[in-house]
Amino acid sequence: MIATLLVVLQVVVATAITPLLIGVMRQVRARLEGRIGSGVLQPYRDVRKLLAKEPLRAEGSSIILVAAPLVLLVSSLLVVALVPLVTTANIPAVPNDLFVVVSILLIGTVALALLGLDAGTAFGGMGSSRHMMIAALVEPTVLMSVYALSIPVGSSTLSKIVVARGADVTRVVTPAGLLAVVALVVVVLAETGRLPVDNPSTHLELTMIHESMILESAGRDLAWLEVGSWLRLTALLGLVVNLALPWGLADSMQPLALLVAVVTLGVKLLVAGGVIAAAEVFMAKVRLFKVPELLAGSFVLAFLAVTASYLAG
Amino acid sequence: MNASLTSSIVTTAVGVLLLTAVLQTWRRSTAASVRLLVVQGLALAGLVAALGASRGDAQLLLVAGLVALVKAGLLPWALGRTATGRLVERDSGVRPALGLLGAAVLTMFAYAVSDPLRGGDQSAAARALPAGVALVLIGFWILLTRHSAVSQLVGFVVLDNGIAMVAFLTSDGLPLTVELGATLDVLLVVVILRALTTRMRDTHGGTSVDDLTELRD
Amino acid sequence: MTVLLWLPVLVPAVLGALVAWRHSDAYARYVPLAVALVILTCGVVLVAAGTIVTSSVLRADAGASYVLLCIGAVAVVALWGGLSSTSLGGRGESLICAFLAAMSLAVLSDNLGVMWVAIEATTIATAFLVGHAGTRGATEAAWKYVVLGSVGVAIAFLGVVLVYASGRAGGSPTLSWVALTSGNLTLSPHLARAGVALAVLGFATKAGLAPMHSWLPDAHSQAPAPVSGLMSGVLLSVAMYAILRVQAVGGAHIGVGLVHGLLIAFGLLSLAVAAFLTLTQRDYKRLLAYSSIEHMGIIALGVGSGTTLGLTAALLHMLGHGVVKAAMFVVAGRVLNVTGSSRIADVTGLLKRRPDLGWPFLVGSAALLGFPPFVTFFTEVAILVALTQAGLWWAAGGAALLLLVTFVGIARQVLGMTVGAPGTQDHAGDHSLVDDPPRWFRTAPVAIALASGAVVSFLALVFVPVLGAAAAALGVAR
Amino acid sequence: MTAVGGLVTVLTLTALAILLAFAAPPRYRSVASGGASMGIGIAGVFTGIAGITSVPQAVLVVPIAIPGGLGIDPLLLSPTPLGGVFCVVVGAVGAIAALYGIGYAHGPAASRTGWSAFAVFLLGMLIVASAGDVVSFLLGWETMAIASTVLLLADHAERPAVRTAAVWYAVMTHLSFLSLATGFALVASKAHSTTFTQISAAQITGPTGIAAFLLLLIGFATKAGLVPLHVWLPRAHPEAPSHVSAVMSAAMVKLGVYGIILLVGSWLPQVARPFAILVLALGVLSGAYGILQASITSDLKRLLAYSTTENVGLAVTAVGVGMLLSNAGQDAVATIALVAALLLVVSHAAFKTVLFLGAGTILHATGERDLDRLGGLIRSHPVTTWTFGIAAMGAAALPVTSGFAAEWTLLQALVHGDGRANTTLALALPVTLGLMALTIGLGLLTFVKAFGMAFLARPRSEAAATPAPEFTSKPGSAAMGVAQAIGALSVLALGLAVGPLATAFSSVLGYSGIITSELGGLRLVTIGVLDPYALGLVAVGLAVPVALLVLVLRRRVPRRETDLAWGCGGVRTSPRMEYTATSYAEPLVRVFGEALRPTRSLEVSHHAEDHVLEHRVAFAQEVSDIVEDRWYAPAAVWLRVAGDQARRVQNGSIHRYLAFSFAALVLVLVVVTLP
Repeated sequence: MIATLLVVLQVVVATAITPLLIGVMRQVRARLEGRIGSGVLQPYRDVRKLLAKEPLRAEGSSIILVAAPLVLLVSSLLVVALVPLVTTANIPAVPNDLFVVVSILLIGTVALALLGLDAGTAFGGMGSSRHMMIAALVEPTVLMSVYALSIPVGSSTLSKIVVARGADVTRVVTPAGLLAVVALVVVVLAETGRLPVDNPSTHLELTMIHESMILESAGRDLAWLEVGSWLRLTALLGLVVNLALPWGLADSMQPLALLVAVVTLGVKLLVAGGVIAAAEVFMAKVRLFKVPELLAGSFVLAFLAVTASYLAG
Repeated sequence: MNASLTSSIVTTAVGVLLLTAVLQTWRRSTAASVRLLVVQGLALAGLVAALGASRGDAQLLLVAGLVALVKAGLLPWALGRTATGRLVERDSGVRPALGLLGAAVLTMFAYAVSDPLRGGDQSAAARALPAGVALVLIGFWILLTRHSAVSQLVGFVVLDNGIAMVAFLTSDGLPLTVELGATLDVLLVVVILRALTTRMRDTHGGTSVDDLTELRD
Repeated sequence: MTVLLWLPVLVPAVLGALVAWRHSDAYARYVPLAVALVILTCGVVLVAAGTIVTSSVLRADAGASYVLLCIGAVAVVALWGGLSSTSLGGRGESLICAFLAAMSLAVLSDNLGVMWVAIEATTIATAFLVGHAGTRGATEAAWKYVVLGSVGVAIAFLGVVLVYASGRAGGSPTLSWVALTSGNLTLSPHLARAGVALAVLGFATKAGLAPMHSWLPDAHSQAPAPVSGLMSGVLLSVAMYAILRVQAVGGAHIGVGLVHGLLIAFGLLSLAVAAFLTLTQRDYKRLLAYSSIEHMGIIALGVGSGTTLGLTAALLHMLGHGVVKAAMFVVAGRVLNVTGSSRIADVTGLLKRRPDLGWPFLVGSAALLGFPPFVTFFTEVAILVALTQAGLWWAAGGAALLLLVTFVGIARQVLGMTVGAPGTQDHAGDHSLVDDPPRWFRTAPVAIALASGAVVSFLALVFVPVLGAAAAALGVAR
Repeated sequence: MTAVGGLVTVLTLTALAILLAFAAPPRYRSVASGGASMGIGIAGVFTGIAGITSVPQAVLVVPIAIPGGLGIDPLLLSPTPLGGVFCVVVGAVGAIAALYGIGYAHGPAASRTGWSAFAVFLLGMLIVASAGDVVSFLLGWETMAIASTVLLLADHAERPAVRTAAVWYAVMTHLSFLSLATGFALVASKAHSTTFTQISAAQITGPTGIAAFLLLLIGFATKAGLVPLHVWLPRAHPEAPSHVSAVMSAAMVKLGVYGIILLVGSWLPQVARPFAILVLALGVLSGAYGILQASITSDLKRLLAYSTTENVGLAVTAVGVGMLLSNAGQDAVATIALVAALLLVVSHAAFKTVLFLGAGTILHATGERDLDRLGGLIRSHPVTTWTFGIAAMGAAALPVTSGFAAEWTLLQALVHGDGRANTTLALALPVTLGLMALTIGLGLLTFVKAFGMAFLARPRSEAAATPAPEFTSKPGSAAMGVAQAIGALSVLALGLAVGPLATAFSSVLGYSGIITSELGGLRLVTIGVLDPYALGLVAVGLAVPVALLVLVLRRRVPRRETDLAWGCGGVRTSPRMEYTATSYAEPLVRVFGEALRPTRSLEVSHHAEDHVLEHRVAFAQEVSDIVEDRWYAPAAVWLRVAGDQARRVQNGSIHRYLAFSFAALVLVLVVVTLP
């Protein structure tokens, strides 16, 4: 029961903090690029605006147009519920196993890809194709990083990994652990459509990946899509920061611990988001067919992490 | 009949048989080959008769008569008979020198392989055994190298003579029923082949077995 | 009982002579079938009796009875099936009778010499049957058949002579198989060795084993369908039976290593020849002929393994292959009648065009390729096991590889002929005879043959004792 | 029902099905004979269950004409627990496919031959799964081979492509049979018996064992469609009638896996130990290669065929992982890997059946199986869309389908294998995981493509725009939809029932480290828990507020229809501008160009007036199977050349023939002279 409440809290907090994270990232970027920016609260206003607009339905599109955004949103919420962000507690029977988390992320990925195909436009299909290719190529790195992280702990359950890392600092700074986290960072960038894999703020259809799949969506459909995607970023970024700095998570209902946990999460997330945004300023999107090289590189890092864990451990 | 006479008759007959066989690999005229067959048949009959006389075996003498009748009479007659009455054709086989060389090699081979078969038996008959094997091989060689149907038949008869020779030399011939059956079979085979030769002339316009290459893969 | 020994020899001989005399008679066509039924009946009764019957030079033990049964069964299929499609003009029928008589004699004789005479007589009887069509091809085939067959069998005769001569060492030369295998005789080992080897080589010619197989594709493809069926279905097996008899003589005196070595070599070579010549085969009757070479190779491997399992399976394979192959030649003959061509390329879409021919052809091919439930499947597996039992794993492996190549060839050609769209029109319709027998009468023999090829596999109650006894009679006493 | 009773029922129903195929009037033939075939499948399921649960095993002995005691024993049918699992798979797939076939079969597939062969096909597979000895195993093997060849030829036998496919299939099948027969011959002669119990008891080792192991592995790998022996699959599956493809892919191919499990687990365990890496490599490579080919093909059924290679590859991967772990003494995890193998088998059977049936419906409706010419079927074919969608989720291993549960279990086995003490494991496990992850990722793409291209967007051809209706007035037409629905439900049910399923499989394998967790999920002791129900509950819990929000918004802001999609402005794009399956896979062809070796041609023709302006650009790209091109095509050429050369043996010259005999004579004379 307590665990359930903790998880509910985690979902609420993460959902609430997510637009802020996006706002901060945009604002950091704007400032670094010499723009004033629209303020860190703009994403909240965007969502409110979208929810009030009437959704459109293009000719040739199907139920997918309505369903896919919802599936993405729910899958993202589910991921947020499973990943240890605020708390390391989890609902007893529900495994926050990393393989399960990855699979649930993939549901969202598939929903987006199908959405891209639904209207039968050239751009949608293109985005969907690129999106799935990247998803397919990211998969080995994801699972390999999970593998590397699970070896020292003997489990692929996320909360166990985080707790174990928090309990013993030497586990965090092992070469294997570092390699795995770096690989995971690349994965997160690719999965969430950040530079250098995808440019979330592009307006040129031919370079789009994520954006071109949601071209047909409007109103609340678009809102679900935006929030769903943001939540993915929160969950994955939160996971990475908690793996890298596995401290401050709550495992009980003590108000103080909870407060600490929420604040710690907020700080860690916003800082990490700011760093990413700052880095993006100095980065250009790589060519689509350079992406596999990037992913191959991160795969090699993860692979080395695994062998290092075995051979050094 | 004393042993030395038998022995010399046997040796002579074997010599004649082998000689005729070798000559047949040399001569290209089919008619000549058939005439040599008569000589060969007579020599075989003589051999049987000598063996029969030395053993005092009446049945063997009877067989000698049968051999003379079939091998020196019926078979050459059947071979020599043609639609026009006389056989005039020259076989284009391998060159005579090669044919002779083959026969020589085969004779040596026959001696080499037949030696263990004698099993230490030193009688004239046993010593002549390799000649029989040689005759079989030379008969086969004629079959292999000749291109006219009748020449092939000649080769077959030589081969058969060789087998008969081995039979008589090693065991004084087979039981009479078997001997009769075998002789009849050979005679029938030759007759059939002769008839086929005639048909071949109708269908293929000649009797060269080289023309028989339509059935192939 | 002794009458059962004489019936299969004398009935065909007498009836054959009668037909030769009164060949214009309308009933002449049915005489060979009647003869075949007589042989089959005798075979069945002898097998059922299960005792050794002897009379003069004739002798039937379990092995001989079994092969006689095979002759009868295959002859019934081939001749019944051939009734409707082919007329042999009286003389042919009498020759077939002579052929059957010779085969029965070869199987039932106790004397190696008589057996040899009978086998040579089969060549004589079939020579004109092969050349029956009188065409260029038929003449050519007959010539090659007689020359190669006679020369081969002559070599066997040399072998028989040497075996006989080898008995002189023991003082009493004999050709009686019973005496030769009794173990009471002493044979001169060198002569016996040469004799047995040459006899095997000679009879292997008649059995269609490579490298002496060359006459077979020509003869089988040119002969009228029922004759091809008979030759392929049983004549080859009868020659194999002769090899088994010679093997037993060898086994009693000089060991069986030589014979088995030869059989393994011939068997593998036969499989190789069949495999590579079916690959690009263009004539379906020749295809069937090569398949016969393949199956004789399999049987030779079974016997050559030297195990009881191999021998038993080989005997069963003789029956299964014989019956199916006879049916296949009958069907092929009808296909030839319908299409007017024996070229594979000229026959297409048989299943659509003539399902009554296409289906038997397809099913029969499956049987020949060793698919269950046909008995060939069980025997092929058993022979592979037998080969490995004997330590001849390399032969088993080689055989399997060659069987695969054969499969490629046969499957491709047969599928090309049967499935798919019919390409060309029928040549001239079915050359049915004037007194066309009813439809069931035409299809029955093929159907019965194919069905029995499958059913035999599971008739354990009947065949287990029969095969056991036959293998014991033909096997080498140890 | 006891196993023997089940087998007898199966035999009786097979006879009945054949009888009905011939006796029933053509209009009701499919209903009658297909119904009987369905009965065969159901009886097979019961036989399998009896085999899994009954102790001691029931035995049905069928005597054959070859005397016993010489090395060949009578036929012995006795489903073991493991065989029972496969009986159930075969039976269930067969029953569903038969049900579908009642509505689907048309033309030659609905002929007397078609339905008889279908029944015999099921019989053959059930014989294999319940065989207790070598000969009946081979008997079943060949029965299913010939029946499936007939079925393959049933549809469109006029098309040369079908005949080519049939020849490929028949030859590869026969290769499988002959290597099995030879391998079995080796072990049977060593064990002096053909029964599996005797063979296991003989504990064969040594060179014979190794030879037999490799031969049997080749035989099973061929049937299982593992690379590089998979070439028949992408040819045969597309050409067969769809309900037959379903059975071939979902059931028959699995029997290859069955054989491999028996081979390494029961028949030749000692010999198999050093070959664990080989088995693993076969599995992993098949998985990756299969899905790569599947991801780039645009032929729906070919895609499904290659995906079969992938899934079987994963199952064999699991077996290989199990072998490696058991070699390292980590038996608990090893058993989990083997349980994963069985889960993969069962789940693939479920979703691949539905996928092939769905492909059949598409083919039936549009006459097309080229994804480049399909699209928009979600509107006319809702049942097919949703069932195909669920099955595609299974194929993509998304929660909470059966495919997900199975792959999760395998992944757990992989990451819980301890590579610290064992260099082989330390290297093999990560490589396996990496390639498997790539396989999973590409699988996702493949099935998004398949589903998206077939059912979503606008039709890409006239045929797809005017499909035949999903249900017609033909007798049994609804059977198609029902069969697909049952299949799709089973994909979900197997995913939810993973706990009991895995428990049953582990007891089949004689292991007790797996238990069903509180809610019916899967608990791997000391490893982890997968509880689909709990996961589902959380998802529902999260979905409820979202749903409420949507309901509120729907009332306040209605949806507006528009007839324009975005194409750089509101342009009315033609279906020709849509992305196709080929273009969807284009990035992959580029990324994996090294492995796929596509052949490209680009022709540019210029305007007559101006050399700079392009008049027409023609681009063609073809990706063929490089295994086929590199290995099989040369072999085929070699065989043809060999056949042509061999003709010279039989060139018609009697002198040559006589020379053969003469040479044999001379050789024999030499041999007899030698002492």
